[in-house]
Amino acid sequence: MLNYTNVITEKKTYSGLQMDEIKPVMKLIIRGKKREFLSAIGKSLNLLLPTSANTSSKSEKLSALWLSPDEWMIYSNEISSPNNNHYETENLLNKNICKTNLGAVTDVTDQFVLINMRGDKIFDLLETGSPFNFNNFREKKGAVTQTILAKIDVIIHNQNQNEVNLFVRRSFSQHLFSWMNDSASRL
Amino acid sequence: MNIYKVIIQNSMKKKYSIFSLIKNAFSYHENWEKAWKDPEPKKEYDAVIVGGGGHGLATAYYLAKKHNMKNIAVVEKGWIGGGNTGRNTTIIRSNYLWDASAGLYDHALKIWEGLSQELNYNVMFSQRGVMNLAHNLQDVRDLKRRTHANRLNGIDAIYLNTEEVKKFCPIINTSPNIRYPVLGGTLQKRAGTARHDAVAWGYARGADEMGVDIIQNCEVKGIKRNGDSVAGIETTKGFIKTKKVGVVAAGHSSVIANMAGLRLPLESKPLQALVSEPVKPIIDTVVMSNAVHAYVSQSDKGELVIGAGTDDYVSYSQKGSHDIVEGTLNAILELYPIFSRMRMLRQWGGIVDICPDASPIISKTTISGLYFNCGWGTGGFKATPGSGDLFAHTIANDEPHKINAAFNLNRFVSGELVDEHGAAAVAH
Amino acid sequence: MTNNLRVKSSKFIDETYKISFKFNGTTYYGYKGDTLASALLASGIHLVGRSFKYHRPRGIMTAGSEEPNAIVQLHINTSRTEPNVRATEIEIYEGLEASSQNCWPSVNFDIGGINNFLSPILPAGFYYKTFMWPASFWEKYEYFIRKSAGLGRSPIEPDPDIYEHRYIHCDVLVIGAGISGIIAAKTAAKNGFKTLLIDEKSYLGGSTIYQNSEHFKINNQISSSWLEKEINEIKKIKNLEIKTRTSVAAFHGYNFLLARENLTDHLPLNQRNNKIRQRLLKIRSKKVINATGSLERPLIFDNNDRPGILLSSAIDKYSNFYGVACGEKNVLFTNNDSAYETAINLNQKGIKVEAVIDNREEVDSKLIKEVENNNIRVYKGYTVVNTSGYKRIKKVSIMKLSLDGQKIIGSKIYINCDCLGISGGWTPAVHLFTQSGGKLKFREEDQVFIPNKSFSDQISIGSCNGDFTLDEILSSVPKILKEFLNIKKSDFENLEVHSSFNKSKRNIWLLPSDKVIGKTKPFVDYQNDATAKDIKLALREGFRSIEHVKRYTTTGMGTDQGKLGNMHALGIISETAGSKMGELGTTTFRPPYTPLTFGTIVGRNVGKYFDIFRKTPIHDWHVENNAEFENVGQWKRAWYYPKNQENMHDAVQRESKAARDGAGILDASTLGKIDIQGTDASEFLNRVYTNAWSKLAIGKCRYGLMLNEDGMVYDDGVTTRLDENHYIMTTTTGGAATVLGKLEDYLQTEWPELDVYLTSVTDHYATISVCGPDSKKIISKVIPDLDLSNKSFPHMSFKNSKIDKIKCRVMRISFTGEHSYEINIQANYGKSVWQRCMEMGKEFNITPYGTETMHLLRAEKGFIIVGQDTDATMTPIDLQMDWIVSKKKYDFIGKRSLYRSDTIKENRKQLIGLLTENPDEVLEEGAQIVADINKSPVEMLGHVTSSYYSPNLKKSIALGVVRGGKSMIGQKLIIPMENKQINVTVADPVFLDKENKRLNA
Amino acid sequence: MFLIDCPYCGEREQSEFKAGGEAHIVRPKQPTELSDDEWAEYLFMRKNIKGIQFERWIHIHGCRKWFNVARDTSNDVIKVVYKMGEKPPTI
Repeated sequence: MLNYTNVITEKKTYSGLQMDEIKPVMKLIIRGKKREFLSAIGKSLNLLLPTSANTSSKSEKLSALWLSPDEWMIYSNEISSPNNNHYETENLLNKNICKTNLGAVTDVTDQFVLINMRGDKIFDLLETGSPFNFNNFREKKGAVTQTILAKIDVIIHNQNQNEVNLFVRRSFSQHLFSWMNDSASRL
Repeated sequence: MNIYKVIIQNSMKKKYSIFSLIKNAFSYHENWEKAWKDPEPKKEYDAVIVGGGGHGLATAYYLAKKHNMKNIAVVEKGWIGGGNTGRNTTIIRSNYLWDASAGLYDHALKIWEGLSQELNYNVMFSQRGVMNLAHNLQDVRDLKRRTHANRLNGIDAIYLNTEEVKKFCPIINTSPNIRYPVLGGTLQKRAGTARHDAVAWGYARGADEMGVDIIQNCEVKGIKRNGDSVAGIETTKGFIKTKKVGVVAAGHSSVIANMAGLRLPLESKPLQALVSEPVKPIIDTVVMSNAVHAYVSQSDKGELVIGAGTDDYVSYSQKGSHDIVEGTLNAILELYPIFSRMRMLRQWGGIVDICPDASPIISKTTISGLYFNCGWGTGGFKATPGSGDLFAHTIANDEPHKINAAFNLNRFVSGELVDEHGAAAVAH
Repeated sequence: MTNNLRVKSSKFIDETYKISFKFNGTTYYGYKGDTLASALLASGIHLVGRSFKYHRPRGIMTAGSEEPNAIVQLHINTSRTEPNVRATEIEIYEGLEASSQNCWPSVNFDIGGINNFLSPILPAGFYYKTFMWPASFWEKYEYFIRKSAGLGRSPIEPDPDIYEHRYIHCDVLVIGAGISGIIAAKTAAKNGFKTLLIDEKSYLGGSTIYQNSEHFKINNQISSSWLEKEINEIKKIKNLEIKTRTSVAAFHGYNFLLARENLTDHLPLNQRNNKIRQRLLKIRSKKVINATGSLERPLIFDNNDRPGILLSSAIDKYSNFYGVACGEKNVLFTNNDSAYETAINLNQKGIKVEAVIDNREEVDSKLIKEVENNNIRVYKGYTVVNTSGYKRIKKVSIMKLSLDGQKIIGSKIYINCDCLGISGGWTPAVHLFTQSGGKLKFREEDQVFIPNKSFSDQISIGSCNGDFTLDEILSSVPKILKEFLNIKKSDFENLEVHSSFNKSKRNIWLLPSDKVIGKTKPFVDYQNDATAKDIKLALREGFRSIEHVKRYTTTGMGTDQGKLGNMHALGIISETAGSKMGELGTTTFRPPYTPLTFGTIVGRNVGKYFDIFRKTPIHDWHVENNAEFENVGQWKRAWYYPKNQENMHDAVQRESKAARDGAGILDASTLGKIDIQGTDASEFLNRVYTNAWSKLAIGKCRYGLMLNEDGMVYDDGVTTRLDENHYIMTTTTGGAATVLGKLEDYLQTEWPELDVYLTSVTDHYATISVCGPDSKKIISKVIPDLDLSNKSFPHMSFKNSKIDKIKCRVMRISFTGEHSYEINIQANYGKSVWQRCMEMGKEFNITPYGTETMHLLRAEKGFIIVGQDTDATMTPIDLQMDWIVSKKKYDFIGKRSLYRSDTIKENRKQLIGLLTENPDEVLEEGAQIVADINKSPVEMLGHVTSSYYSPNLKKSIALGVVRGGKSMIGQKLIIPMENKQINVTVADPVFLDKENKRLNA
Repeated sequence: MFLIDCPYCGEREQSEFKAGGEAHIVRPKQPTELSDDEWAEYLFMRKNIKGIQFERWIHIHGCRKWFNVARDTSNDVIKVVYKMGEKPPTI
């Protein structure tokens, strides 16, 4: 089998903060404008796409993040096997969305690295490099934002009190993770 | 006839020198005369220059001096030299890529070399050299290309390898292990800096001496046309009749053009600069890096003078965004880690009018008698004497000098741009 | 000198915690809580530095960030050295070493002091008038000018300290924790606003906190006791964050502020390692409350700059807060009641006050009475006309003022003293307010500028708003806050306030002297040695605007930015020019308020965090195999892989040969990849590329060229049709982000009707290119199931495939002219696939090659690199790529520009090949090309864009652009170098395999 | 630093955006029919207004949508934001 080589190999622990990569996790970007697109997604996945800005929705298996009025990221709540990169959800959506010309579905599983952050110092860290106002965000479970952290584009999904998932493009992830650790070491 | 001579002599300014300083010390400097008068506008002039910055004052100076036009005025909405002339980082160089640009900027550089003596005003032109750094392989190609072109155009540019860069400016971090190592650079030794305020004041004094009216706090409100010709300008000090109007209004060029019903290929954007607190001499040249975007020199007062970049939006507020300043200092510390504990003393912004090809316009327009000198973007100061000289020529003869012929407005129609912007890693 | 200048223990100073420090090499002691200034004063030291121009001895003048004189160098000759530090701001710590600046050999005996005697010929602007002869000598003069200018010394080692940033978003920011700021912070926070309170000092409470006079009471408590209770209360409020040692540097539009939080500068050196030294706070506040207080004005008279002359309020603070007497024989000179507060305090502590000189004639107040009752002589209607004492004031001479205040009358009285306190009244600290764009108005009665109109949601309260006295503050502040915060009631209404302060003031900008002004030195800007006579000279010479005067005289251009003297400069201009203060305007207060360390501004973005470092999925393999790297945008790309100490040339020659003789492998993962979907995808490509796309069959690839709207080549790459409505586009490495941005721009703004979606997948894929005659054999081993026959899988086509169970795409495209395959696989499998290719290719001598070899190989084929062979002035026609420009398509981006009068010219610069006469001579990239070297001026026809020694052709080859080059094939041209001329022949840019036989070999 | 109210994501810091120049310059539908002068007008000539300018911004580090802004270029105060395709407001 091909070896699976992800970027972030270590779990980092600081007082009030833990960070590690969760992988492999299927991620899709889905695009569409039409009403039928939304309903086709809903039917296919049994998941209503969030239509309010900066929010998300969740089913047992999937999370859907609002990214723009015609763009969402869907990611799996579970990890998959590194020995296979065929995703049922992708196939289903290809059939129900792409083939029917309702919109677009793109596999971005390795485009983004998912960094899971836990602890009460998450936002102290984020404040050292992101201009985003987290005052309300941190109180809102399921809140989503796309912003910059250390000059790098990130998507942040608020999971729970003191837990967020942060998505960053793979080629930036090592640099960002190193930067985050440098920041965390002095919080 | 003798009386006439006496009057002429009286109107001549007393020469500045160490002797005049000593002489005046005995009278406690009570007897210095005005560097320039502050007249009210006359009803009519043979030509009016709009904009009392370095370029405008130089234009008036050369109109009077070389083209014998004495009945002219410079109108300035604020105080002379208060715009980009007094806000730039004073870098002077002529190592441009294209023949047209090299010709233009070297024309200016040659005038700089004798300007203090010509104006009898010390503009402190200091030929401490300007170095441009290369940080990636394409930079190296671009800088070599430019150096070869400069050499063939008779401009004193040489290419330096990393060791030579370090030797010429030892405080640069030339370690190969930094994020964007210095791979080489170019050096123009005749290039350098000058004292910006002195340029405006020196030209003002010189123009005033030849009878030019320098009218401050006089804002142009409208341009009166007689068909396709200029008839005069409306100002906050009343209407001034004239058949020739030369506009040298930098960031405000489009505003004036608008009054005449013209549109220009310009966008006015914020450009910022900053100085550190003064320290004893630490850097004895000008170093520019386009790839990491930092340029720095040290003023005679001891301040590090640091130029930042432009923001990407139009603004007339003379303010730019903090991100630009931060990015610039970021680059400064990459190249000069020793400056980390230095402190920013002042920062400020100017409004620069930028052409799509990053080259200026010194041109006639579709309106007879209306001339524009604009689009200098971030690099106009270095051209001040040349720009004034060539613009004066263009206004006096109603046709461009061959050095500024390429810098016409029609190039945006024909496509014959002087693209310093896309052509090379040149910071302006 | 008696050393008992500690007059009274102060609760702000910890006398049980003794700290030793060095000043100019001598060891002194102070206590925790002292600043360097207070500790020096306690040791009887006033002389701290020398002035900028005349090198006059200067002492401590203030007790705060407005200090112009007492600036020192810390830790000279170490990595932590810092120039121009204000002794009044730095808190002492164990190990502190400070030294005087701008003096040689020492502050006590400074050779530069000669300038003071030359000062008659060094008036403002003297350098504009001289050093012009002989012409070539300016730089020689300048050398000495530069040497004597400057203040401290720049560090010469990298900074060992760490800096950090923090973004803060709050509802209310209160700047300044004096009595007004404390009231504001408490009011805001108690009403539910997320509030941030900032003060530059190490303590809260401003000047009220050390106010111990019965003359100032709130609810019948001494004002400091009252305030102390309030401070203790606000420390408990949850939604109020308090930051001390934090100075707001800049107030930008939209309530964006920058502040510097000082974290370690007060700690002993050995406690600083690995700690953040300073933090830049980037604050965005919905509302801002300026409670920045006010600065005491000096008075302008002859020789008003001697060591021992301090602001009256500073003397007050040194005695009340630090428990230090600034002198043993004090004289105070004032135009208002403030100095009487100082006199009373000093007197209470047993510090001798010789006299108070008050320029007011008819004044009376409780404070004055108390002073007089203590047998301190008050000279009413007098002014100081001169002082004496070179390194420390010894004596003042005073004379009676005329009624109009313009002249002096009577005879001189001399008063001996060792300290003179001056008070010219108060100036609101409106710097931050004006930085934010706020407009000021002039208040005639006490000659101050106060805030008027602002563009953002902010308010000024307390003395920065012109309310100077305790009763004014407590009556106005609660009212202003109620309105500003839109709240109903305030805890601070109806306080009972008692204040003895009489507001009268006699403002004279330049006090008259018994000498002609030319013989005096009344300093306006202490640090830059600008005097009132310099200002008058500037006006005489026609410099009328405040900005002109400022620049001509350098008034206000020092490191204190003229906090003390700017008002006087304005006043003197207004009086001399006969204009009104209000109409004159003010000088612009440019940020920062106090100088801001570069390191703080940059934060952690230094060293390895200077810029982002992008890595491909195969990066680690390249590192393990000794690759040298090239920076391409933010990417690190493998440049070449030296083996056994090879140099670059040898490595590249080996790699290039191997790729054509056997097989080469390249990591192409950095190329931009854009997933394009939608029913209008083909139409979209038609519009953005110069060639036609509708007829491209599914499964096929095509090369495309993208132009800017000005017709110049912008980017290129291969795009593959994956399905009817699905393409994947590749872009150049550097162009990836801008191409996507440009395409989105057209889609969203020009062609919103098109059903097209773009998604970047650059990072999703690892891209591995295997080329060379043996590539087919290798790929057949890596992907055994794939049919690689030319018929099933021809050049410029793609197949979906799998390696093990992992799906991937394989393209047959070539940038080298060799038979090639490009595998695109999910990034996390990239390294493994690469390793497998290496393993399977071993028998064919598969050779990894980097970007340099890639450039060489493509140059042999005459393929362009956008950005190297083009420079934003090249059209596709210029590149001899007419074949790719569709004549049939009605429109595409940039098409119209190709038909402008200049772009259709025949003799534009065109891409050609160049062969050197000597086949071993490799041209320099960037070298210029000419036809006739003897022509003057030399006409440059173009330049060399790419140049290599080709191991496959065994000769030097180059690409270049030459004016009219298309029609010059075979013609001889010259490359003029510094030391030689190289003869070249213009050739076809395709040097190798013009028939493309190798593609299917 | 401006605070820009993205019509899709809400108020965000300027660092998340990029300016795109004068708005409402529509790309000619039939460029080939234009004279060089007319084409130059589209390509290069700008109003460059001092005062209320209608301009384009993209929330490049957020939703990546272009939108329009009416901003007073003399003091940088943003008056209105509105979506692409909408008519400029009267101010």
